[in-house]
Amino acid sequence: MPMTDTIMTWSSVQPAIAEIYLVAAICVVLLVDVFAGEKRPGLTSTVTLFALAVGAALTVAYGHITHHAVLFDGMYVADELGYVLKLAGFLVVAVVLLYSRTYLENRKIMHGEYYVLTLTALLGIFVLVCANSLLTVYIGVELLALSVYAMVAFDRDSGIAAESAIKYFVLGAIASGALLYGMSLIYGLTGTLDLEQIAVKVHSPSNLGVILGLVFIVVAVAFKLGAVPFHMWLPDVYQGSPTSVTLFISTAPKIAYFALALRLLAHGLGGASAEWSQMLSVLAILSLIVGNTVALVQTNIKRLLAYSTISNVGFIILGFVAATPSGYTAALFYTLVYVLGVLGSFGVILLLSRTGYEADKLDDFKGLYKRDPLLALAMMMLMFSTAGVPPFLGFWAKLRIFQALWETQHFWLVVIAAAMSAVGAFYYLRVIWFMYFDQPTGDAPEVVRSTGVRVVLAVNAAAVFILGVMPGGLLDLCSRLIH
Amino acid sequence: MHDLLSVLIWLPIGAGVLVLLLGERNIVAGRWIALAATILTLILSLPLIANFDTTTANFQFPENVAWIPRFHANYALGLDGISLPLVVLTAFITIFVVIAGWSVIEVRAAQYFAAFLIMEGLMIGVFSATDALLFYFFWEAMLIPMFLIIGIWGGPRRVYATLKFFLYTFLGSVFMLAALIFMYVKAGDYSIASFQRLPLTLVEQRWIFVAFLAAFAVKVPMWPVHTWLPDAHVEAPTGGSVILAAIMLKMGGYGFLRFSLPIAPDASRELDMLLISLSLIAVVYIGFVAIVQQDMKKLIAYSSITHMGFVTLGSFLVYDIVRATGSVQGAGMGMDGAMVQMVSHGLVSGALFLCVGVLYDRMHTRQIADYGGVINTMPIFAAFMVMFALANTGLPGTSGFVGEYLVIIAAFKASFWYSLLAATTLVLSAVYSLWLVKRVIYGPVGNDRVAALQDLNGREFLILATLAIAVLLVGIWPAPLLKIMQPTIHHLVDQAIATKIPL
Amino acid sequence: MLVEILFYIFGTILVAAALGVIVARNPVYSALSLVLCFVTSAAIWLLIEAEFLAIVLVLVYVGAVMVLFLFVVMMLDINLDELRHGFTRFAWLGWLTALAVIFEIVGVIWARGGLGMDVTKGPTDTAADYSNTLELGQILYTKYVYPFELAAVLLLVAIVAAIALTMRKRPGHKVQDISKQVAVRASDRIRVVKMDAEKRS
Amino acid sequence: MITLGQLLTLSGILFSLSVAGIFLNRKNVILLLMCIELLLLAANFNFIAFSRYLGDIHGQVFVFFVLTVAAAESAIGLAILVVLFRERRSINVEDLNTLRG
Amino acid sequence: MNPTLLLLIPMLPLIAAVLAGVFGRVIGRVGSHTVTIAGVAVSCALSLYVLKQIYWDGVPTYNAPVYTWLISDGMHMDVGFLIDRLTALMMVVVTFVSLCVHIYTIGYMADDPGYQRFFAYISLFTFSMLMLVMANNFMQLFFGWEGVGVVSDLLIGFWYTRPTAIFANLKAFVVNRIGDFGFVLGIAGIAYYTNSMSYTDAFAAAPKMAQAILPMTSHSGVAALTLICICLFIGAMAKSAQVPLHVWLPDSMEGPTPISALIHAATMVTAGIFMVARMSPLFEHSEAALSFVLVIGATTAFFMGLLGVVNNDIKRVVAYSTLSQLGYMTVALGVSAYSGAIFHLMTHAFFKALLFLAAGSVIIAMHHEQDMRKMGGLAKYMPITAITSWIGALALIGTPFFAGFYSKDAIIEAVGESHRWGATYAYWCVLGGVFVTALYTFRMIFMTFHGPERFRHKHGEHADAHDHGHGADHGTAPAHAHDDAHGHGDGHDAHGHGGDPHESPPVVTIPLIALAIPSVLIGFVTVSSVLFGNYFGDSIQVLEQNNVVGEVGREFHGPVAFALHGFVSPPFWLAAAGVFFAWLFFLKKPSLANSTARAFSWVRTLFIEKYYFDWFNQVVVARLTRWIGYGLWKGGDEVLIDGGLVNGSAHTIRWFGSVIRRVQNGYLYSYAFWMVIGLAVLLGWYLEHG
Repeated sequence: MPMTDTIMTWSSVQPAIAEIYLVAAICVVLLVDVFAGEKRPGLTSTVTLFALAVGAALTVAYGHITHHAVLFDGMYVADELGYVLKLAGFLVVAVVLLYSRTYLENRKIMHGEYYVLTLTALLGIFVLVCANSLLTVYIGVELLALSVYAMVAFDRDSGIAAESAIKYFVLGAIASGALLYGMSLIYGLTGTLDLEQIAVKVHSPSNLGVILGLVFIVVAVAFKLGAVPFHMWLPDVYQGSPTSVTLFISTAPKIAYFALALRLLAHGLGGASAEWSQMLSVLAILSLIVGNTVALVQTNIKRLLAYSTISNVGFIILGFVAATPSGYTAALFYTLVYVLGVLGSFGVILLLSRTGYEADKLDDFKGLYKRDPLLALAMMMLMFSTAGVPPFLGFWAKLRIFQALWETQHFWLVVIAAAMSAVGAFYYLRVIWFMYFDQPTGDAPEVVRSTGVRVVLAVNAAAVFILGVMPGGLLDLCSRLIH
Repeated sequence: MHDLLSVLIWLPIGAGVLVLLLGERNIVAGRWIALAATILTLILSLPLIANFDTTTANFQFPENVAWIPRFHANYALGLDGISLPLVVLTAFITIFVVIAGWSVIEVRAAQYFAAFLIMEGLMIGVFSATDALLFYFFWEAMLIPMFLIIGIWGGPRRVYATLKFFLYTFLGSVFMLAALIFMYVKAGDYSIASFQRLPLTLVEQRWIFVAFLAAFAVKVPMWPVHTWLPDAHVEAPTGGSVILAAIMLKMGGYGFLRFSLPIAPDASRELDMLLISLSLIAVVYIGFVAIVQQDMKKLIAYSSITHMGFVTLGSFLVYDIVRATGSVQGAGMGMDGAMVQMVSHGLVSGALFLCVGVLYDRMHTRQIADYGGVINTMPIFAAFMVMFALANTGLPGTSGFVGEYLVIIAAFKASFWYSLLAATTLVLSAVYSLWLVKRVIYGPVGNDRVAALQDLNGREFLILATLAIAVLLVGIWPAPLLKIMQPTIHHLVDQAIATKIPL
Repeated sequence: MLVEILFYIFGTILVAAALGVIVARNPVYSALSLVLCFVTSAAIWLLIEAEFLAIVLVLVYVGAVMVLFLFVVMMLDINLDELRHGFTRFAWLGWLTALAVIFEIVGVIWARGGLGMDVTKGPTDTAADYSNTLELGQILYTKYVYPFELAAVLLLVAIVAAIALTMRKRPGHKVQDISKQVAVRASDRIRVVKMDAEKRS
Repeated sequence: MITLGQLLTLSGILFSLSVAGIFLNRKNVILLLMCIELLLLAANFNFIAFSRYLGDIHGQVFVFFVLTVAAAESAIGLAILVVLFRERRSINVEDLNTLRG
Repeated sequence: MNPTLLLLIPMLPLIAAVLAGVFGRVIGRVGSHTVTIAGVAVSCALSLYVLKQIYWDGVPTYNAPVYTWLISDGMHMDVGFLIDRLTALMMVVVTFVSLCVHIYTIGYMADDPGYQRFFAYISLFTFSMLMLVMANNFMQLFFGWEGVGVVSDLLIGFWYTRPTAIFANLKAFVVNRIGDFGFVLGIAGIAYYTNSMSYTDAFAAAPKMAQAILPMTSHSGVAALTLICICLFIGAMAKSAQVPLHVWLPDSMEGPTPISALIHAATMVTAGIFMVARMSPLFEHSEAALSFVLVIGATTAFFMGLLGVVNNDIKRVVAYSTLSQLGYMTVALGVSAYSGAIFHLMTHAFFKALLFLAAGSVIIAMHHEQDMRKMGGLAKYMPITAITSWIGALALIGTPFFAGFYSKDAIIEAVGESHRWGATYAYWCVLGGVFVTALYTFRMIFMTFHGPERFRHKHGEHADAHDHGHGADHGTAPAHAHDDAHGHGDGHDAHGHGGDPHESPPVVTIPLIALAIPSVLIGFVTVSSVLFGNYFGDSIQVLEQNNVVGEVGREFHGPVAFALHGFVSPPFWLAAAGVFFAWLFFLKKPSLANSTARAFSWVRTLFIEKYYFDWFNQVVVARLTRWIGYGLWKGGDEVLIDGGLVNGSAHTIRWFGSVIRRVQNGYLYSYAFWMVIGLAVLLGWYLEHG
């Protein structure tokens, strides 16, 4: 039987500082909430934000790694990609919590558990980002998913939240079932759980068994990303769950699921890329078409953004369809850009909503420029960015995807993607039209000015613009991470 | 001097941001800043003409700074014979837009001026970019201010119009982007020059040509993708219409000359018939449509389409001329005509939209039926309007004549029938322009609102007079303009008739 | 041979029970048939000498999870008469799809070279003193320490989530206080009132 | 002797049945949770089968973790169910269609 | 020859025009007419000097550019002058007539508010006309060509509040544009073959072009030169009002009388004739084109003359006579008697200008009454006008010794000599034309100056008269237009309508006299040199076999003999007959005229409706155009492109979205079902093709 040397020195686990620290932080936050949460409601959130800041600092200090290292007997891979994505995770979650704070207060759901679950979800993200074994992948997925299920249902007084939670849960369970089944087949056929060894064993043309397992895994990944036809949960969950949760699940997990796809398909099953890239291309096209067309007929902005997510996921998947380092770079870049954009746009919705006023109808945006020029401006920039209009960041994401597809001669995919991005532009423009060209409706409440958050939002929007003018650095980073 | 172009681009943009920051409260200052910036831009653009070397087709006043090293995309600027006139035209026209909006725009005036200033910078950028990615960057970015201008300060159906405008253009441009990236993947960098050198198979060229066509035909606009233009014009505020007609449409023609012909010459040779027939359809079909318009702006918009039809016609005559005459000598005449037509149309249509604006500011209607006998109350205005209308019909001595004349002559070289159809514009334009004048300007005073009209104020007079002088100048002595363009167009002809298919 | 017979028996029961889970009208019945599923599959695992997991399955599932299920079923007093099975007229389509999936999977398994391995061979035989549990235990806390810790966090999440979602202190929530009941005195309950008798007239 | 093929077949049937159960069931959400347990069971079958037939213990370790996760999952699932029931006074699948379109 | 001097000739009127037009308010009425008249006078003097130099001093032909307009891909386009005898003659004619008109205008427009504007226009017109005749290349020719068109157009629309006036102005512009359409094609054709704009290159290439075949389709073509010449001539047809592009001319009478005189009689309409004569080296090489010219001209000459007989508007009668005279000139061109055409152009310029101005004088006396049935017996009130009119009339009908006789008779003779296809038809047309001319001319004379005085009774109920006058114009009532004319502060209203008409002021009568003299003498003096002497030299080119003028010239033994011979030639007797019938019908027995009219009522209506040309243009052409426009707009743009292509696709996508949306029906089981379907399909597909 294998008796591996398991004496752990600090140096051997140092790259995992983020995860280790985070587990500790979770316990701390939990205790703080148990003992002080009742009396001082704001405390937990403050502590959490502080913890995140410290975590980021520690990661930068000790977690930075430029080479490729394997920890915990091959359970865990440490590389710069993981490092950067973890930092991104810290940052995104911190911003998410900042945006959500007032919202949670107004909804009376600002309990410590919320923050604990957020942190566990973040832990799940980290695990996924650095997973190097089918087992860690599975655990990471579940850790993230379970935390999110709970967060979705967190507003116990909201019926639609519970409904969306149960839908998410059941469908998610099916997906993880499929993932497991696929993993079991891959395990059986390769005789190992270690992704690197799997990569050695799996090569094209693969036999039917591998393809069988592959299909199940692709289905699971597609579900997590929200690709058609495994997207059904996404609009309901986005709309049903509290906006703060929608904000969370539409940002940070996307990073994790990109990593999931990268580690599992690109690295582990890279040998079978011929097969899965073909499967993915079908899903991508469907996602582009369904996402964009259905978004046209939405009146609820959360739901609209959900469908826009689906279409953007289509683009991310297109990056994987290319199945080249360049393609993965494009997908990574697109993911980061998308997260940045959606962070801002949901942030605006959060800032607009008040108790008893969700601000999730398109009509709630009418004449926003009058009520709050800053938010309107930020939202406009973000919408143009997501639509892919220069000088905003979103343009480069699409450009990079097109480039990757051209490099692999996917002619029709380019054509469809191009046409669909034009179709998609319409509903982003519609938001701008409501904000800028229409008069405000009477019942809209005054926007409460909370300076700190507004500054963050301004920075967020500004980043979309500045990086849009000078995208070189980010592009370099992405391609360095993949190669 | 060496980074003059950058100044031309960023000065207006900077001024625009400044105006935006000053906000509505110090709008007075904002106005003056806007005016100063535009005038300064024009003044700074004059050295370009002075120092322009009319013996070479190379890009002049070049600038080249690495922008995105990973893509080998550079912030590269430069001017040649076909971009210089358009840059100067842009700088020239924008001044009038600012002056025209001076006191007319009450709501969110600062944003209005800022939008136009930023747009000026972007438009100059489009014309002076020698890097395809930079070009596209400006090309698309420009949609945003225009989208807002029509949407915010537009008429009742502004939302429909502006969405139509944006989506039409965006759809076309996306395909161009795809083509650019495709060529980047092959060429390894984004400089237009290397795209023009890049050998391409006929199939590739075809697709590239079609992609460019999608982008440029919409911008020009060519039949049948022209319908956004009348709507956009009708709804846009005066300044918007002026920029749209005077500059934006030119980008389509510029694109054909800068990209389609040199980059996909073989495909152009193969598909020139398509372009020519579409242009001729535009000339005749749209000419008829223009006759029956009841809205002044719509009428002028349609007449713009016919005039731009001459631009596209002239640009693509080169192959048939070479076929028919068997020599390169004189093949460039069509392009000469196209370029002059662009400049002239920029002046004339801009002036006409300003005229309509003058009337609209007084009567708040654009319906021809609401006018009649304006000359009785506004004789000076009437004089200008009649003059510009005649220029619109291509009267010799005005700028409108030069381009059409050259294109018709070039068309005869290609085929008698082309020139026959093209020449119909003499009649059709006479009908719609003068019928407009007859119904609006002449005749007894139409109604008491017309009777109450005040003639031009100093500001309006200044605008129209300057434009009138420009129109006459180009009409009476176009030689300098041609001289600037000549070497570039020769070079263009050589590129267009050479083949790029790798052996 | 015997093993094979047993496998077929248990396999049949397993599939039947699974069907029962799906088609049973009463959730209690389906819960019970799910229990049956677990027990039979535990038996099958024993047959292929995965003893530890077989036991764990019985303990964890039958012992804990299914009890939780039944508890919930009872707690949410669902009136059973409305819980008739509504297989709509598209049910056949559903069954068809299920069958299709079965055939696809089974087809691959038995296809020549489908899995690229011999599917007709039996389990690897083990030494007489082989302890499945020991082997598991040895690697679980060494090689798999990282996932093990994560699993712990996962359970923590489950706890936190369950509490956060279900526990609530309602005001005006009626509970009986026994000590109070015991400490009660008659004087608290009854009052003796005197009143003079009525006159006969 | 039980062959690998037989076990895989069995798990395949289980898998499909559980999935079918999920989308054939029109009434009761609890039933869905049960079907999910069945689904995981099917996967476990595969793991154990392969692990035993490859003579490689890691598959069984995986199953061990799966059991853990499944327990946690069902706990959360039931918790959500309770919340749902409190809100809707029903756990009818048919009633869960306020979010759509 | 001194270039600056040549440059001055067109520039002075231009400068004067700018001064009067832009600074009219500043320099005032007197100022503006002073500058313009000074300008035109000087350029007239200079023109005479040029003529002297060219003709008597024998200065060689001047042909040089002034400046380069543009160079496009090797083709030079200059602005330059070609001064030879033809040009010199035209310059004199143009400047002289326009000078007279300038002077005359002082009186005629005395009280018009648009006084300065008017002078600016006519000076501008002189400028454009000079640019036209002095051009040495086609570009400049086209420039002048359009220039005169536009200015005449502005002049027609001078009284811009008159609906009839602005209608006529639109009509004139459009019809001229139709001509330019052909003209520009012709120029393009020449550019195609010579790759140059200059006359010299074109003339040099004429024989080559005569051989060339212009490809029409891939395997057929037409003779290039014929096509080019016909295209050019189409331009001439519009400018010189040849059938069927003549329709604008009668309506252009809406302009103030001097304009009618200037435009029609003297200059603009003759531009076409001049152009063809100028292009003689080209036309000479194309028999077909010349025959085309011939037939068109002949038709115009005869049938347009007929219309003069039934018209009652004095100015329109003169206009129709102009049409038919232009027809004569065109016929002359058609038989390559270019010199004859130019000669007639010259003589006709004088006496027709005379008649127009006389008519104008009458109209002034009649308080802007133009209907001849409201006149009569004016001779004793305005003797000078009457006498000059008589002179003009006699000249017009070609009475021997008068100017008209020499030119017209020469043309008729020449046609007789010609053997070109269509010459016979032309011959009969021109002969008939003589009779008709005499008839309508003296009808006008008798109705105006002799017979009963019909102007005594009130204004009013004469709408029908104007209906005849305006033919089938668009609906606006001419009576109303007429009132507008009055509304235009017409000074003579000041002293009511009651008083007798009286002779016009000297500014009006002096030009009459000034023109009367050449109307009598010019022919007699110049015929031997201009027509039969080799005046034009090489500026007009005639191939030997076409030289009909030479043929006629052989019987020419001096003007007197020519005139005497005229008495025994058929034209004279036809003219006499015309005069007799005019006397009979319109002076002796008007009843007879009416009965004849009743007898041939359908002919009369045909004439009054002007052969239904206007009806055709307005009812068929214009309406058709508008129909096409609406069809393409509503049907093409709005329904097909916008409705189908644009909104259609948008709606399709939207519909598609709303359909897919229905799949998202909110039911857990259907979500799960779709997932499984996806799974199954992927499995199936890849297990098949994996």
